[in-house]
Parts: sequence; structure tokens; C-alpha cells
Amino acid sequence: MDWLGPAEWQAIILSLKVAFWATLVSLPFGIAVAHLLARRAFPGKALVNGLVHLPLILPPVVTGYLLLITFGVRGPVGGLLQPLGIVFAFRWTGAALAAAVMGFPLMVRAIRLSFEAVDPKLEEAASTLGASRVWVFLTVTLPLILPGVLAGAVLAFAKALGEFGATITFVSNIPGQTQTLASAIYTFLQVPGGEGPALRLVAVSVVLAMGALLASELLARRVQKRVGGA
Amino acid sequence: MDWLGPAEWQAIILSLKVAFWATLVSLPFGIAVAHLLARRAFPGKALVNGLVHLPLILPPVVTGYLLLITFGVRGPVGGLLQPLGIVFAFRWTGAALAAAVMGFPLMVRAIRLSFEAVDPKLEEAASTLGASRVWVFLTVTLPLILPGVLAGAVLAFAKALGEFGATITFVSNIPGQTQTLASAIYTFLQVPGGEGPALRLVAVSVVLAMGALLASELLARRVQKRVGGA
Amino acid sequence: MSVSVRVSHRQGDFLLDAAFEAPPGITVLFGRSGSGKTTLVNAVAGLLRPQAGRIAVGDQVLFDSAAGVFLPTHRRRLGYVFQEGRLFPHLSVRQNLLYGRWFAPKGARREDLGRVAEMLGIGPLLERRPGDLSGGEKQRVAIGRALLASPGLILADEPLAALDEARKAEILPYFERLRAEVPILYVSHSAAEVARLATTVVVLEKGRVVRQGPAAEVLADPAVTPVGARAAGAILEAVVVRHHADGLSELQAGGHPLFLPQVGQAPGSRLRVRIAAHDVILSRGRPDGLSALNILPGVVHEVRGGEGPGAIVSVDTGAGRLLARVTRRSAEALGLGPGVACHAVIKSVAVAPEDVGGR
Amino acid sequence: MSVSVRVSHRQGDFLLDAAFEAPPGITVLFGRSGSGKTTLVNAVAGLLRPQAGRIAVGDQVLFDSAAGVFLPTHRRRLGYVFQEGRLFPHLSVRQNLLYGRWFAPKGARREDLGRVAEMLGIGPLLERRPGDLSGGEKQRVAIGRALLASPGLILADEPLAALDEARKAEILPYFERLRAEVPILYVSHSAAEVARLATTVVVLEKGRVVRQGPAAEVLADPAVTPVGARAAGAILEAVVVRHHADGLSELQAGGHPLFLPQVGQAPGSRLRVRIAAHDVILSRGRPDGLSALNILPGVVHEVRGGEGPGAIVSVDTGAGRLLARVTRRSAEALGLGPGVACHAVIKSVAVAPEDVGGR
Amino acid sequence: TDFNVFAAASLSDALGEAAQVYEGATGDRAVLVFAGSSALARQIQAGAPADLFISASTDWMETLAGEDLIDGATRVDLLGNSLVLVAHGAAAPVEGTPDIAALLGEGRLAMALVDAVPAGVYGKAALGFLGQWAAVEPQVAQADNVRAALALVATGEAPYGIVYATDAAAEEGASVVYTFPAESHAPILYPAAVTAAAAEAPTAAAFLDWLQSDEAQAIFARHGFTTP
Ligand SMILES: Nc1ncnc2c1ncn2[C@@H]1O[C@H](COP(=O)(O)OP(=O)(O)OP(=O)(O)O)[C@@H](O)[C@H]1O
Ligand SMILES: Nc1ncnc2c1ncn2[C@@H]1O[C@H](COP(=O)(O)OP(=O)(O)OP(=O)(O)O)[C@@H](O)[C@H]1O
Ligand code: MOO
Ligand SMILES: [Mg+2]
Ligand SMILES: [Mg+2]
Repeated sequence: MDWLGPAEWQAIILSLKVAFWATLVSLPFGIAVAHLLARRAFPGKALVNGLVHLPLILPPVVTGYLLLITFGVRGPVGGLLQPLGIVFAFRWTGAALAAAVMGFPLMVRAIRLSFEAVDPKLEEAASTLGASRVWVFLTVTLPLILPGVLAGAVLAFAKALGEFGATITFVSNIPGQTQTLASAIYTFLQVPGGEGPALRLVAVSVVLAMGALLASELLARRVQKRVGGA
Repeated sequence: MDWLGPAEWQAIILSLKVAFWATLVSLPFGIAVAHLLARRAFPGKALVNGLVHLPLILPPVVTGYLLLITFGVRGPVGGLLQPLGIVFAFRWTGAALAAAVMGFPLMVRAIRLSFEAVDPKLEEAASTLGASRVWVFLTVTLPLILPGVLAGAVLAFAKALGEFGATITFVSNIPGQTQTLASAIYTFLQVPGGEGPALRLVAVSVVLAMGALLASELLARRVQKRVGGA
Repeated sequence: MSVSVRVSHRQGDFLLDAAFEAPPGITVLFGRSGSGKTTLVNAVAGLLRPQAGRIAVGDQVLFDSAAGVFLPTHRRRLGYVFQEGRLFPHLSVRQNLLYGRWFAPKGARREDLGRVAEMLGIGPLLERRPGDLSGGEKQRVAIGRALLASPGLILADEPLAALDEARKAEILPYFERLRAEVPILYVSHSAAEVARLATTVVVLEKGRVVRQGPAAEVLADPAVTPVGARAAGAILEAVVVRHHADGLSELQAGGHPLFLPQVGQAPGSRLRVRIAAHDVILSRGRPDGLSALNILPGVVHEVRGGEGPGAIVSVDTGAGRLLARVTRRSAEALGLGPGVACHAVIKSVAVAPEDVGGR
Repeated sequence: MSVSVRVSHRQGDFLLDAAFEAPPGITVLFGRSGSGKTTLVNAVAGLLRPQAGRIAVGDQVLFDSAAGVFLPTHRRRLGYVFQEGRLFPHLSVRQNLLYGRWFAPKGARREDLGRVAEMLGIGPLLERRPGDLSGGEKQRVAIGRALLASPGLILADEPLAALDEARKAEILPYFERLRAEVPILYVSHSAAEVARLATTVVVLEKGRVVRQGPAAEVLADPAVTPVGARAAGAILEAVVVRHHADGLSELQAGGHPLFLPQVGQAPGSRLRVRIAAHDVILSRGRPDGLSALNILPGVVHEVRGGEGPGAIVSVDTGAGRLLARVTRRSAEALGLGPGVACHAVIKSVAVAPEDVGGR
Repeated sequence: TDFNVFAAASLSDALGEAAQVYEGATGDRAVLVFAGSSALARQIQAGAPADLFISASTDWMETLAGEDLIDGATRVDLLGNSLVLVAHGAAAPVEGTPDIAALLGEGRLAMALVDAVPAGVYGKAALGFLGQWAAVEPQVAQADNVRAALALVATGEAPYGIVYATDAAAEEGASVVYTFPAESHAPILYPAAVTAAAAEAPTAAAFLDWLQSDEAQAIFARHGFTTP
């Protein structure tokens, strides 16, 4: 692959890392929030729901800006985390945070829909057999929502690969640290004649995302076959 | 609402119009594609699936650029459509197209998950009662996937309100024609001291999207209650 | 209309390889759990496309693998009562009931919502959602939905399994009436239902038809009836003569009076009365001082050994041929054999309401 | 352990307001479709939190609205066979069966997968998914799943409704054995099942308990039995004496011989034999030349008019009290009344295998 | 009459004010379309209904000129700008040429994309001129535009940043500590031209003429722009 320079390879690897961790780490939260929204009634539910969707509604730049003033080293949360050694500003972790936040509404919606499709009667059946709430969740609910979890994960992953506005605003564009594929593509597109190199990176993005997509489809099909038509 | 100037009102109204039509017009396509992906096996399915996800994977600027060179008046599709009186370039219709394209993967995923959750046995039951495929779809499948359709629609609508990168790249930022809320927010953020007005528009965005969100939740709850626990 | 089915279909380890011809009326599919009844019904419904075979109702071919014919399900004009309800959760009970009616040809609309709902006791449930119904209520709505589609062929997979006896007794006459109008394929485990409804019985075992024929014949054969000898019984044709004040109805079968607990039909109606073989006692002499009201003189036609210690004795009486299930020990003690004269004793109360049906 | 239930709960238009006390054994809930049986069972399972009431098993209080006690479902140590299966679609049959075992206290593991699977005839299905099973197969897996949880309380909502008679006959003894070990709440529409299994019968009507008591007592009362007089019957305690070569078993009840079709138990075993009221004929004199083998002399205890033209006559014989269902007309013709001597005639074959159970 | 002005987003305030004055005087309304120079240029390539293009980048103007998409005769360098080093909060200007690497310490230097966005390109050139690029390069945090770079400084995420003087002037959270000498980078210019499509229409050209008037330039000057 001579046609990719070292900086581009760096961007690719970083993007994969960012997308992977963004997806993985946000997944438990995504499941928890989806569960909350699908199954519980509580005061302020509309607020939580709105908050989750916020990154979708706001222009990404605004989200990035909000992340910056919240999770930056001077920000209220960032300041608290820094002593613990958790730093987002100008780190790949920040890119992952931005990607996770941007993908969160997509993930939550997919998982939530799956929660809503689970027949509570099966969960009841499990509880009559002695399974506590947690066990019911792990042995019945979770396997049944797996297609939705997969769908949510792949959406978040794809989004993470494509995310640019919030990321560059939050952690800017530091080659090797926060320069993701999307930032690199954007950079190329800013200058006349940059379409060629940009296109190469777009191709890489697409290939990566298609791989993830195919993998998730295959997995989902296996899961579906197992669950199908009971 | 003195604190909103006429240009801002224009942007708000335009955004609503764009988001509304983007959602409405893409909905049938979203349902059709989701159905295809959920229920049919055909050669090239992976390709269709990938294509649908593309706008998620690509940086929005790239999507906008691709739209520009495809649907612009000089583009292959844009050139074909122009004689028919269908022009996207630099019109609000183009903004709607961009929003629709960007929201499409979200919409399709939500609807697809719902399709996969419909028990085919109910569709079989309808067919034994004399309903042809189309009728089965209209009277059984569609009502049962309604929560997913709603979720997909609200995701697309929210996305349409927040979409900025592809829109500004494709149809630019022409006040009254293609300047949506998100573009207006961007414009404000480009100048010193623009945070104040930008914030006002962000608030408007949030209020609009929350309204849509709440409405969809209420509707979904009604639907869910009707369908619930059979 | 007659039903003709020949189906060969492999499904996992299970091979369905069944063929039967049934004249008009109710064809009951009988067989143990897992023997392929539902699979066969699904093939007739077109929910399953068998690997090979031919299915026809009257002269309409629904499926013919050789000719490449496969009529899609929605054009088969069915009323299918599924084993597991399958009500539409998003529709009210009323909408569920009326669903098939939208698609039925106008002229064919036979049933009336009100009447069917009343018969099934679901009138008060019409505005409810299926999710709020009890198990038996769901099942009744499923029956109503199938009937109201005014089908040209009814498929009923254990339609009454979840219902109490009283409710069954209310619904059975309905199927009896339908028997004359529409071919019915009926899956049941209940001997009483089979005996009362079946025109033809088809016995399935591990995907194969092991016995088929007219109900009276199949049920009289203790060797094949899958529920054992308890299902054996004879069917008498009777006419209602009058209803007595003490709650008994007097019928006449072949000139002989027959006293039964009150039957619903008016004097003059013709009935089918099933007399279970195990409800008949035989006596050499005319018994006296017995609490049984119906004592018919007759002549032994045949004694057949069944499974275990029992034997089925067929006795020709003036009212028709009766079957009696006795122990072989009794048969020998009484010296029963072809040509021997004896009396058949039937308890009036032994004839359950579900054993008396219109014809 | 005894079960004590008092529940008041409104659900839509339906008000469940039921209370009963049941001694150890099987308590059968009996009642028409929609009478509230499932709702009541769900309350005991904790799937429904009643608006008011108290539920206790032995001295463990599961629910007490006054004291604010509500033991969560998973800590009630249940084995619930649902009316509608509810198998886990993502688990194999084996995994479904073993599901409850993970959570059962180690010491309490009573049942063995292999034995239960064999009893239910689902051994060959262990690696299949529930989606590929027939209706009856699903139901059997559901039964197995509940039993293998080694529960302290079994709830069974029409567990055998979807099964053929032969299969029922194989499963019933299992419940009989369990009866001695675990309290069981059992919903059934089948008179035979009730009669054979029930220690206590609780009759529900529109959400209220209209009758409760020992099985023999409730079943002998034709006025309340919801399935009508067909369910009435007496239960005799008998001992197996020997098995004869002609397939009959000789039992002894209160010193009197009783000939029944071969029973499974070894000589010396004690049995419960249900004699349905409609299978008993009464005769003033000792009848002669009858095909019935069992003729017990006795004295009329009581004559009770039932619904319709019938009457239930209880007769004290040496073998125990028998019930006979006769027409009122016969009762009058024979002059039956308290103190009158008569003979009860029971056909051997009238006692079905499902009416004979261990005790 | 209305005409469309495609202008670099950083001009939005100043140009908006100027257009309003112009409309009051002539009745001709300039519809102002702001976006990144690259996006606007590409749109003009794709046939956008632009009458006047004001770019923040000479390159993109060159590109359009090369494709004959602008009326070359009307092209002028409308405005100039200067490049400054800003520090977070209230800070005093440094004496002489600052050693930026030393100032930064562990901190970051916020800039616009140094290879793509004009402000970043100018900044990189200026640092090179000062012989400091190699030293600070690893610490540069590149934003997608000047405003974003400035935001990094204003929030304190980056202690220093390199931005246009026009942006720095209006930002309270940051203060100018150093102005890069004009010779340290290519002249910062905002070239403007009437598009080829609008060459025949006089309104855009008239507006462009007026923008070069003292009246208009005074407005721009108030926003910190210079006359080239
Ligand atoms: N979720 C619900 N909301 C309102 N009414 C309900 C609901 N579930 C059940 N019912 C009603 O409560 C009554 C009792 O229902 P239940 O399921 O306990 O009956 P059941 O005795 O089990 O009947 P079956 O033998 O038909 O299963 C019925 O009239 C039913 O319609
Ligand atoms: N999808 C499937 N894949 C493989 N085997 C199947 C499938 N569905 C059913 N079977 C098997 O086919 C056989 C016949 O099933 P069928 O449902 O026709 O039985 P049935 O006679 O209706 O039984 P029941 O009385 O229990 O409902 C059973 O052994 C069952 O396990
Ligand atoms: O439970 Mo049944 O089908 O009435 O025997
Ligand atoms: Mg079946
Ligand atoms: Mg029930």
C-alpha cells in the first residue's frame, strides 16, 4: 500500500483505535440508558431522553465546543478527572469521547428498540425459575437484545469513523494523537487539488466501515437464527 | 420573541421545512430499504447495506461534496433532473436532500430492527385470512413496526435539524434559501462575539427537537400500549 | 367438497409422508404429539411448501409439485384456527374478528359477528385488546376470527383444547352445522370431540398415515385408535320425539325409544348420538330393577379382542349397531359370540351432551 | 405444606376476590374460561402484586399487603408451567430445561434431567431450539423446565391441555408422586385430571371462590362442579391383590374384590381409584348375567337432585362410599332413598387408566 | 435588486454591516452567503448562483481564475489582515520576539490547520521565518478554523494560539501578546472578484467597487481589517 504515507497510516490506526474504544466503552452506558428509557418511568425521563439525543440535534461544532468547556482541563468535569490521571484534552481519549458522545443517540435508539421488542413474559418466566433481576438480564434479556446491541454498536462505530466536527473542535487535529481519518480527509479537502488524496482516505474509511458492517451482519444473522421464530 | 431577528426566523422556518420534508419523503424509501434488508436475501445485499450506511461513515463534508458533484446542475444526476424541473443545487430542496441522505442510515436501522422483531407468524395468520402481501404489510406489519418507524423518523428529523457539514457543502448557506439553523449557528460561531446569538439559535434547535422528540414518544407510547403484551 | 392430500416433506429429522382422501364433512387428524398434524395442516394452508405432493379441495388444486402449482395462502380462502392463537396484538377483539371479512368475497359472507360472538361468549370482550384476554378467551377469539372469514376450507388445530367442558359443549354444535357447508380439517386429541364431529378420521403416526376411514369404522377399531379403546363408540341415528317434564328427552332410533338427558333440538329433528363402547353393558337375560333406562335387545355380530383385557362386542339392535366394551372374562362368562342374543344396557346419563349432535 | 391464599385485585372490569386454604397436596383450581385462574396463579407467583391480600406457603409469607411483605418472584422457589409455554427462544431445549437448576439451592436438586426428559418423551429434542418444536413438545419442555427447577411450590396452568391421552397418562403419575413432596397449584379443565390428582378443589367463578374443599367432597356435589355432573365421582382406597393372566388386576377395597384393567402397581400397593358417578349403575336386586364384573352390595346414603334430569345417589358399600349418577326417573322407579338396599354395578372397563393413581 | 455574495465566513460581521449600509444607500441588497473558502469555491465550480466571491485564500481564487469562473478584470485584493500570538486571559504583550516554545512549556499552541486553512498556513510560515517551527511543531493543536483555535485559547485549553488580529480583537478571554511582522509570512489577503456568470450584471461589480470605498473600508477597519 505505497499510496498511503506514514501520516495516513497513523490516522487510520488512530481512527480504528478511537472508534473501537468509543464503541466498546459507551456500550454498557448505551445499554443502561436504553434500558432506563425503554423500561422505567421516572421523573425527568423526557430530559434524559432529550439529553441523549442532543448530539444529534446540535451541529457537531457546538457539541465539540460543549465538550471542550466541560471536559477540557479547565472544565468542571475535566478539572475533576485530571488529578485521577484521566485527561481528554488533545488526547486520543478525547477523540474517543467525542466519537462516543456523537454515536450515543444512535446506539441508544437501536438498543432501546430491541428492549421494547423483548417479551416481558420471558423475563417473568426466568424470574419464576429463580433468576434475580441481574440474572434475568444477563441470561434472557441481553441475549434477546443482542441484534439491537450489535446494530447500535455498528452504528456507533461507523459514526466514530465519520465523526469530524465535534472531534476537531474538542481535541483539535494533532497528527498521531488526534488526527483521525475524518480530520485528515477534511484537511485535504480544504486545499485546491486535495481531492485525490482525500479520496484515497475515503476509500480506506469505507473499507473499514464495510468490514465492521459485514462482521456485524454475520454475527446478527447467527444470533437471529438462534432466536428466530420461537 | 424579540431576540430573534428576521434572518433567524427565516432560518428556523427553513430548518423546520427542510427537516419535515426530508423526513417525510425519505420515510417510504426508508421503510422499503429496511424491509429489503430485514426480510430479503439477494445478491448485492451487503452493497446496499453499505451504501445506506455510507453517509454515517463519511465525514459530512465528503458526503456534501459527493452530493454536490452528483446532484449539482453540472452533476450527472442533477443534469438529468434539471430538464424535469427538479433542481436540488442551492435550493431548500437540496438542503432537504442532504438532510435526508444524512438521516437515512439512522432511519433505516431503526425500522429494520422493528421489522426483525415482527413475528412472521402474525403475517402468516393474516394471509390465511385472505390478505395479500400488500394488505398483510399495510394491516399487520406496518402497524407493528410503527414504534420503529417513529423512532426512525424522529432520529432523521433530529439529524436534519443538526445537519450542517453536508448541507453547507452541498447547497451552501444562502439566507432564506439554504441557510438552516445549523448553518446560521456555524456562521455566528465564525465571528468574534458570535457565541451569544449562536447560543440563542442552539436553544431554538433544542426546543424544536425536544418538541419532536416528545411528540414521538407520546405517539410511540400510545402505539406501544395498543400493541403491548399480546 | 372432498379434500385430497398427498404430501412429502422433510423438516429437520422429521419426515412427513402422508396421503389421505376425505369426503365432504369434518376430517379429524388424530395422532400423538409431534406426529405431524400441524405440519400437515400448514401444508394445506400453504404456509409450508411441501417438497413434493398434491393438495386439492373439491376440484381446486391448491398445490401440485409435479405441475408446479402453488396457490398462495391468501387465495386459498381459509379459516385457520392456529394451535397458538396468533391474534393481532394491535387490533381490538372486534377488529381481529372482522379481519378476514375485508378479504372475503361479498357474496360469501356467511357469518354474523354478533351471532358468532355470542356463541363464543366473547360479546363483552369486543373492545378489548388480545393482550388483556385469558388463555381461553384468546382461543375463542381465534375461532371466531377464522369462522368470520367465511372460508371455503376450515383448518382447526386443537381449537377447543384450552376451553372448559361447558364452553366446548356450546361451540361443538357450531362445527357440526358447518360440517354440511364447508370442508373442515380438524386436529384434536379429545376422543369425545373426534367421535362427535368426525366424518373421516385420519390417524397419523411419526409423519405417516396409519389409518384412515369413516369415523365410525376407525373409532370402532380398538387396535388403531391412538387414544386407546376409550374412544370406541357407535353412532346411532335418532329422531327427537318429545321432551319430558323431568328433563329427559325421548328419541327414537330405528323404532326403539331412547331416553337421554334433555337435548336442545326440537321434536322432529334428526340427531347423531354417540354411544361410547365403555358405556354399554351387556346382559344375557332382560335385566330388571336397573337404574338404566335404555335397554335394547339385540344379537351379537362380532367379538373382537382389543388391547389388554378388553374386547369390543358389536351388537345389532333395532336401533342400530352398538359397540360394547367388556372384559374378555365377562365375554367368556356370558358366552358371547356371533349370533348370541343379548340386551344392551345404556345409562341415560352416560350419554354426555357433547355426544349428541345435530346432523 | 399448606397453601393459604387471600387476594383482592381489580384488573380492567374484572375483580378477583378469592381466598382459600389448602392442605398439603395438589390444589386444583377449577373454573370456566376467564374465571381468574391464571390471575390467581400469577398472584401466587408474584408476577402480579395484588392490591390487597395475603399469600403464604407453609409458614413462609410470600405476600402480605397489610405488613408490606412482597417476596420477589425469584425468591419464591417456584416451578411455574405457564399456560402458553414461554420457552426461552435463544436457548436449546436442554438449556431451557436446566435453566432453573442454576438458581436452585444445591441441596434442593431433586430431579434428574435424563429421567425427566424420558418421562416427558423429549430426550431426542434436547439439542433443538424451541422454535422447531410442535405445540405439545413445547408444552412438555415447559413442564420439564418447571420440574427441574426443584421448586418448593409448583404452579401448573393447564399443563397437559395440549397433549394426547397416552402422553397425559405417562405424565400424571409424576405429578402424583410430587404431590407428597411439594405443594402444587394446578389449573385444569379436565375432570379426569382433577379427580385423579386433586387433594383439594377450589372452584372459581367470575373471580370468586364458590366452593372449596377436599376433592372427593367437591366432586361429589353436582350442583357446583363447573364441568357439570360428568365430573362427579367417588374415590376408593384399594390394595392390589394380584394380576390375572387375562389382563385384569384384582384389587381389594374394604375387603371387597374389584376387577380393573391391568394396573401398573405391584401387588400390595395402595391405590386411589376414581369411580365416576356416571359409570355406576344401581340395581335393587342382585343383577345376573351382566357383563359387568364388579357388583357391590350397599345401602343408599342420600339422593341429591342435580342440574337437569339427573340425581346423584351416594351408596355406602363395603368398599367405601360410591356415587351413582342416575336419572331422577330411574331413582323414583327404583324407589331409591336413604336406607334402601341396592347393588352398585361398575364396569371394569369403565375405570380408565387415568382414573387409577398411586397414593 | 438582490445579488449573492459568497464570502469567507470570517467576514460575516464586517461584511454584514457594510452590506446593510450599502442597501440603505442604493436599495440593492447583497445576499450574504458565508462558508469556508474551499466550500464556496467548490460550489462556484459546481455552478452556484454566486455573483461575487470574496475568498480568505488566494489559492482558491487562483483556482477559480484558472477555470475562468471569475471575471479576472474585477479581481482585487479587497482586505488585509495581520497575524498575532494570543495568550489565555489578560496577559501583557511580550518584549521583542517571543520564544514561543519556552512560553508554552507543556502547553499547546492552537492554530488553524497548518496545511489547509489560510490562517494556519500563514502561521506555519511565520514560525518558520522566526526559526521556531521545528521547536513548536509537536505542540501545535490544529483546529479546523481560526475561531476554533481561538476558542481553545479562550477556554484555557491551550495557553497560546496564533490567530488573525481581527478575531483576537473581539475575544475577551484572550489577549494579543505579539504581532507577527508582515514580512514573516505571505501577505494576508482577501481577494474578491465578480464571478464569470455575473460578469454582465452590474450590481455585483458596483458593490465590489463600493467595498473599496473609504466608507466601506472604514467599517472593515473597525473590525480590525487592514487595507492591503
Ligand atoms: N391485563 C388484563 N387487563 C384486563 N383484564 C384482564 C387482563 N388479563 C386478564 N383479564 C381478564 O381477567 C379475567 C380473568 O383472566 P384469567 O386469565 O385469570 O382467566 P382464566 O381463569 O385463567 O381463564 P382461561 O381458562 O381462559 O385461561 C378475564 O375475564 C380476562 O378477560
Ligand atoms: N421448524 C421445524 N424444524 C424441524 N423440525 C420441526 C419443525 N417444526 C416441527 N418440527 C418437528 O416436526 C414434527 C411434527 O411437528 P408438528 O408440529 O406437525 O406436530 P403435531 O402433530 O402438531 O404435534 P402437537 O400435537 O404436539 O402439536 C415434530 O417432531 C417436531 O419436532
Ligand atoms: O385438556 Mo383437554 O384437550 O380438554 O383434554
Ligand atoms: Mg401441533
Ligand atoms: Mg388462564
